[in-house]
Amino acid sequence: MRHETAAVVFQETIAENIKSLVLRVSFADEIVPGQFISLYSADKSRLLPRPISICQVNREAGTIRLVYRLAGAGTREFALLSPGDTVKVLGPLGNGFPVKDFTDKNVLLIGGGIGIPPLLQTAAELHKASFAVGYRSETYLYEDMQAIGDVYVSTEDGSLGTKGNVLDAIRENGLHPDAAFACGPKPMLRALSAWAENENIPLYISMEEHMACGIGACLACVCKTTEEDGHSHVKNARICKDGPVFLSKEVDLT
Amino acid sequence: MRHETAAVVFQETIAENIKSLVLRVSFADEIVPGQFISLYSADKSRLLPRPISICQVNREAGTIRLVYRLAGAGTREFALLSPGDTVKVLGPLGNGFPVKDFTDKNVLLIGGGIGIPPLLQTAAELHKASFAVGYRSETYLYEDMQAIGDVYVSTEDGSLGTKGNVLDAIRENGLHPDAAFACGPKPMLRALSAWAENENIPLYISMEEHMACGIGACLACVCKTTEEDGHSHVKNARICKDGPVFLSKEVDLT
Amino acid sequence: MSAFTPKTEVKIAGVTLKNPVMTASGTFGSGMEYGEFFDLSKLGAVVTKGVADKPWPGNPTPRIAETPSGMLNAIGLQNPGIDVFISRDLPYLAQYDTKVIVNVCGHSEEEYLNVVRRLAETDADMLEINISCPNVKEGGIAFGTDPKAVERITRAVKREARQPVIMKLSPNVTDIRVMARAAEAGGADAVSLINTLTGMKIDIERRTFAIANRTGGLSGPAIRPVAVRMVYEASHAVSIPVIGMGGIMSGEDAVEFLMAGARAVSVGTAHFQDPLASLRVAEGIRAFLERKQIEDVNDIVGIVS
Amino acid sequence: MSAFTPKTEVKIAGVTLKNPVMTASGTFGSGMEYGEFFDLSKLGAVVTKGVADKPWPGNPTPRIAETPSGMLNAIGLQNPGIDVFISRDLPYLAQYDTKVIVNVCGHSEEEYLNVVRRLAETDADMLEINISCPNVKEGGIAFGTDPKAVERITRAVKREARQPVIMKLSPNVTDIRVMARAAEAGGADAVSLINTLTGMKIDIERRTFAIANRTGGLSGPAIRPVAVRMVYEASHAVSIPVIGMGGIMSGEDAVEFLMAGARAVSVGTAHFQDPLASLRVAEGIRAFLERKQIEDVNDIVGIVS
Ligand SMILES: Cc1cc2nc3c(=O)[nH]c(=O)nc-3n(C[C@H](O)[C@H](O)[C@H](O)COP(=O)(O)OP(=O)(O)OC[C@H]3O[C@@H](n4cnc5c(N)ncnc54)[C@H](O)[C@@H]3O)c2cc1C
Ligand SMILES: Cc1cc2nc3c(=O)[nH]c(=O)nc-3n(C[C@H](O)[C@H](O)[C@H](O)COP(=O)(O)OP(=O)(O)OC[C@H]3O[C@@H](n4cnc5c(N)ncnc54)[C@H](O)[C@@H]3O)c2cc1C
Ligand SMILES: Cc1cc2nc3c(=O)[nH]c(=O)nc-3n(C[C@H](O)[C@H](O)[C@H](O)COP(=O)(O)O)c2cc1C
Ligand SMILES: Cc1cc2nc3c(=O)[nH]c(=O)nc-3n(C[C@H](O)[C@H](O)[C@H](O)COP(=O)(O)O)c2cc1C
Ligand code: FES
Ligand code: FES
Repeated sequence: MRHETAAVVFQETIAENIKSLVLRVSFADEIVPGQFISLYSADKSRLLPRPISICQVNREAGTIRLVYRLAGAGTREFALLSPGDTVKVLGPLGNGFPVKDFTDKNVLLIGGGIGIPPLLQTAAELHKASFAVGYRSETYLYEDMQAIGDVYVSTEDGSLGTKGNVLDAIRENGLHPDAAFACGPKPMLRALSAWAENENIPLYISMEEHMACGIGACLACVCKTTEEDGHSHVKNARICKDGPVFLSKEVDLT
Repeated sequence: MRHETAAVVFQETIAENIKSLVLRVSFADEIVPGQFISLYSADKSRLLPRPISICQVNREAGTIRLVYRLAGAGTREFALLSPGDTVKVLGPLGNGFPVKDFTDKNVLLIGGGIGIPPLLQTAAELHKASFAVGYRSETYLYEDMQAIGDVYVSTEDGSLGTKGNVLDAIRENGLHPDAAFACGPKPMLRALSAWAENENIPLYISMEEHMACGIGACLACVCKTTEEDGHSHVKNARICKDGPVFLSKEVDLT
Repeated sequence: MSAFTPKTEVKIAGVTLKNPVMTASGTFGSGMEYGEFFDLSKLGAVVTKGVADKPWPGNPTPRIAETPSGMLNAIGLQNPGIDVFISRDLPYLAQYDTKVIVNVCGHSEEEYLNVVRRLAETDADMLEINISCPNVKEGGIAFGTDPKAVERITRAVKREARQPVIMKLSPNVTDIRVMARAAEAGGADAVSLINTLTGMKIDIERRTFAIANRTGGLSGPAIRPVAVRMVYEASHAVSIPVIGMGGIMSGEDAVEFLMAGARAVSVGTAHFQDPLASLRVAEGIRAFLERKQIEDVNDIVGIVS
Repeated sequence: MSAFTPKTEVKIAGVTLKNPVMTASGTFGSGMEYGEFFDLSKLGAVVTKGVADKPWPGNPTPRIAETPSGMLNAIGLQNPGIDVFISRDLPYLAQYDTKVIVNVCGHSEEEYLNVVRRLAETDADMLEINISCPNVKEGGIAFGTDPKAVERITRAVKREARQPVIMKLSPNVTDIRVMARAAEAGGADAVSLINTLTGMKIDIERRTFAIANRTGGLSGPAIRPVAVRMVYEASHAVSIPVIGMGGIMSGEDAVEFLMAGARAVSVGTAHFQDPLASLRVAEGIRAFLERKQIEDVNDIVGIVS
């Protein structure tokens, strides 16, 4: 875990309101896919860090790629960064996906909305990964995924792939993976959780919550767990430290 | 008076911790020397404007030059501005020096510390201006003044001109102008006020105070006056609106 | 674009404002300086700087200091007194098609009443009674922090006032609901809040207080969360209208107050960043209503509860 | 450079801290997470997250929201309870050459005393009693806003405590001096302030409260002017030491509190911007003393008055 000033290597717009940002960091070779970093605003009126998943890692170059959606003032500030600029970061944070345990398994990586970015590096560290991803309409990172494995797409408006959500795409394509890793909105995770239980496969989900410390100290970012958590023993695990990735059965998604 | 986004034309360091900044503004041709503008921070944690005197005006180019000292966080932010950047400004503000009434008179322009900048444009609009300026040690704007008129310098350490303050330089050089315009720290203005009374010449002084609105509405920036002020009738005039330039006799400098 | 035009009129104590945006007392003078920037008729109301029965010189300088996302002020209610105010400021404001709310201050009940009586002769639309100025005290404690004093002065003002009376509450209290109820019990037609939070800044280089008065009132976005909370609490405690303020910089900020229960809002410190701030807030509210296809601004008042 | 080395030790209730910088409860856990970033022995003291007699699950999420130069939190005092705390957290902190101050919370006097009694068996250096958590109430009002309750609980805690007792005061009161005096009257060895100001934020897009608990505690630089004012007032009202906090981000900010009358300071929200914040504040205080050639940090305590 390092708190440092990262240099901006490159930034581009890859879809409407979606930016891809490459940063030089000192900790590229320590990263586990599914981990995230905290980005800090230069504007002093914005104190809290913005957690952003690590989308890709280039260990030789010592760089990471982030892909993020313009959501509010903080991400709009980051969108102005260009080569030569710097940004304060803290990372790598969280546990990441258990890629080591599933290297040779058929793993389906499921992403909805802005949940797709962390799946790219994850896929790169698996041998048999395929993707099921849901978009509202416009796609992003599509070619990057195709370069790694099969991509099953769903769109809300039916403009590409299955009309509907990721589960519709999974069913339409008759996918029965050995395991699944997912990142996306809570309703999607809830539906997937039921699906995985039915399929009797392990499903790892990446959770989201507003964060302050990012390292497990402030207890801002908890999610309800089905068993006692290891830290406070109150069935409230810290997403930033104990997660963001949990086995779906461990999390109370109600 | 305009509240607008000004383009940065040029910025350079002209002495230790002193910057010269050229901005393109829409109101260059309305400026009276001795007026100032408010500069606004881009950082949202800093709400109040920074009042900075207009040092020079280029009416054809539609630009103004500001010369300012790095004092705190706001001026440090402005110091990073470079061509292509913009900054919010409000101006022109205040009354300015009564150059029209003294065009052909021998006017001594007296500046101490960071009080020198507004004297430059003022001198340019007078026919017989000379300068008496005090520095701690390093000089700035010295050549700019020499291009306009005689410059009598004092330095605290005696490294240039008279050792001591501006009054020492005035005395050493036996100066007896028809009128004087001054800008600088309060103790200097106080001493000059006594000197002018003694010399029986009109002295116009430019006052400083922390400001919020910059236009006369909030009553933050008052100075004590010897007679009832025209606005609140309580012997407290607004520096931003009724000033910053006052006849020294009108102001209670105690 | 749809031809959708939301209604923005709000009514406070029988007075109709064309939109819910007013200026916060003390940040807008009597409007003259801002009248050079925009047409004051575009505001729901202009609330004037506090006026007393006689001229007040105010506090020594420095009177203000910047703080993170806020500022401290201890102007000390410098004002020319009610005579100049009536002869100069009210006629100026009468030119505009906006409501005029006169903010009243005093050192004692009698001084307040002197002003209120004089204003009865004028066509000011409403009075806002500033009992919360942290820099003015009676018997050692600020008027505005004692519910009995709030009720008493409200009742006294109501007896003399020809116009509807807004009591402006101090946030420097343990329970704002108690103060709002006291104003209501005294007969107030509305309450406005929050005035500034008492604060202090020390200049560590000069080893002195950053403002000459030692303490000053904190305003600006820094205090907005406290203001929203108090507006929410007050609007649930009383049935008279609540006027909300504290750190409103944009239309969105104003909507936050409306949703918390404010019937109208005031824009203060924002004017020091942008002389057009109150106009922009009014436009921002309208834009929000249009975007959300909300027919009438009154439909969102207190909607989050 | 001169070989000038200022003294930075301060003494609170007989306990000597190597420098006046502590961590603000709830922002630093029990130090474990920050121990990965720097050597906790460099701090005057570590103040732990509030601990109760039993595990508390805390509030639903979202528990925090950003505000201008500040943040709201309603963590709701999630904690593993005193058993886990004593067996896991205290031994961890015992590794470091720093003082350990345990922040105590409870729903009732009895719950506080249960924790205080258990801590009597431990080598914790001091107790900080959080009677100001705006999210925990007894009989409808927060403990910390009633001087009688403050005095009573202070006295009860003092009776059971083996360690010196710091009472942590709520800023959501009309007069902080009354609260500080009540703590002193009850036998407190020191007071710390300020806890968070109660605030609210509304998400206007979702038409709901930004944090699930509706209200939360405002912290960060936004509240610093209020905190400095209250520290100044409290330190003039009592003769026990005052520990100051609220928006301290730098050594300069800490010096401001010291000059206002604080004997020591706590760094809280700043940790969320920079995990090394408390260390940097300690270094910044030292740098200030060196630059000003001040021999002993105690020489500036309360120097502006
Ligand atoms: C572990 C994790 C990984 C994430 N990875 C990505 C990613 O790869 N790409 C991406 O586009 N987004 C990601 N997000 C969401 C991203 O953090 C928010 O969109 C971002 O913080 C919004 O900041 P803002 O200033 O633009 O918005 P604002 O709404 O102005 O932010 C205000 C405050 O709310 C917080 N906030 C707002 N939305 C969220 C959110 N969804 N989650 C957590 N905090 C939030 C902000 O951090 C800030 O403190 C991730 C969130 C988490 C928790
Ligand atoms: C009419 C007028 C003309 C001025 N002209 C010049 C000029 O030409 N060149 C120059 O270098 N300086 C000038 N100053 C001073 C300049 O305004 C301050 O140095 C500047 O505001 C400091 O801002 P900061 O953020 O760097 O410092 P900080 O100390 O961080 O500022 C904090 C707050 O205090 C205010 N403040 C601090 N010092 C002063 C001051 N001396 N006067 C008024 N407000 C202050 C700031 O505006 C800000 O609101 C002028 C001041 C006035 C009133
Ligand atoms: C410079 C200044 C002067 C003020 N003067 C008055 C006043 O005369 N009467 C009054 O009731 N409130 C006064 N206030 C308080 C404001 O009207 C308002 O209640 C407060 O500033 C919060 O709103 P804001 O954050 O939008 O400024 C003043 C505030 C400022 C900043
Ligand atoms: C996330 C968070 C959790 C907190 N938890 C506690 C707590 O458990 N006990 C307590 O006494 N104060 C708690 N506080 C209050 C802080 O200790 C401190 O009094 C306050 O935040 C002001 O300081 P700051 O502005 O430096 O953060 C908490 C504050 C924050 C931001
Ligand atoms: S953000 Fe602090 S515990 Fe997760
Ligand atoms: S700054 Fe507002 S009156 Fe001068």
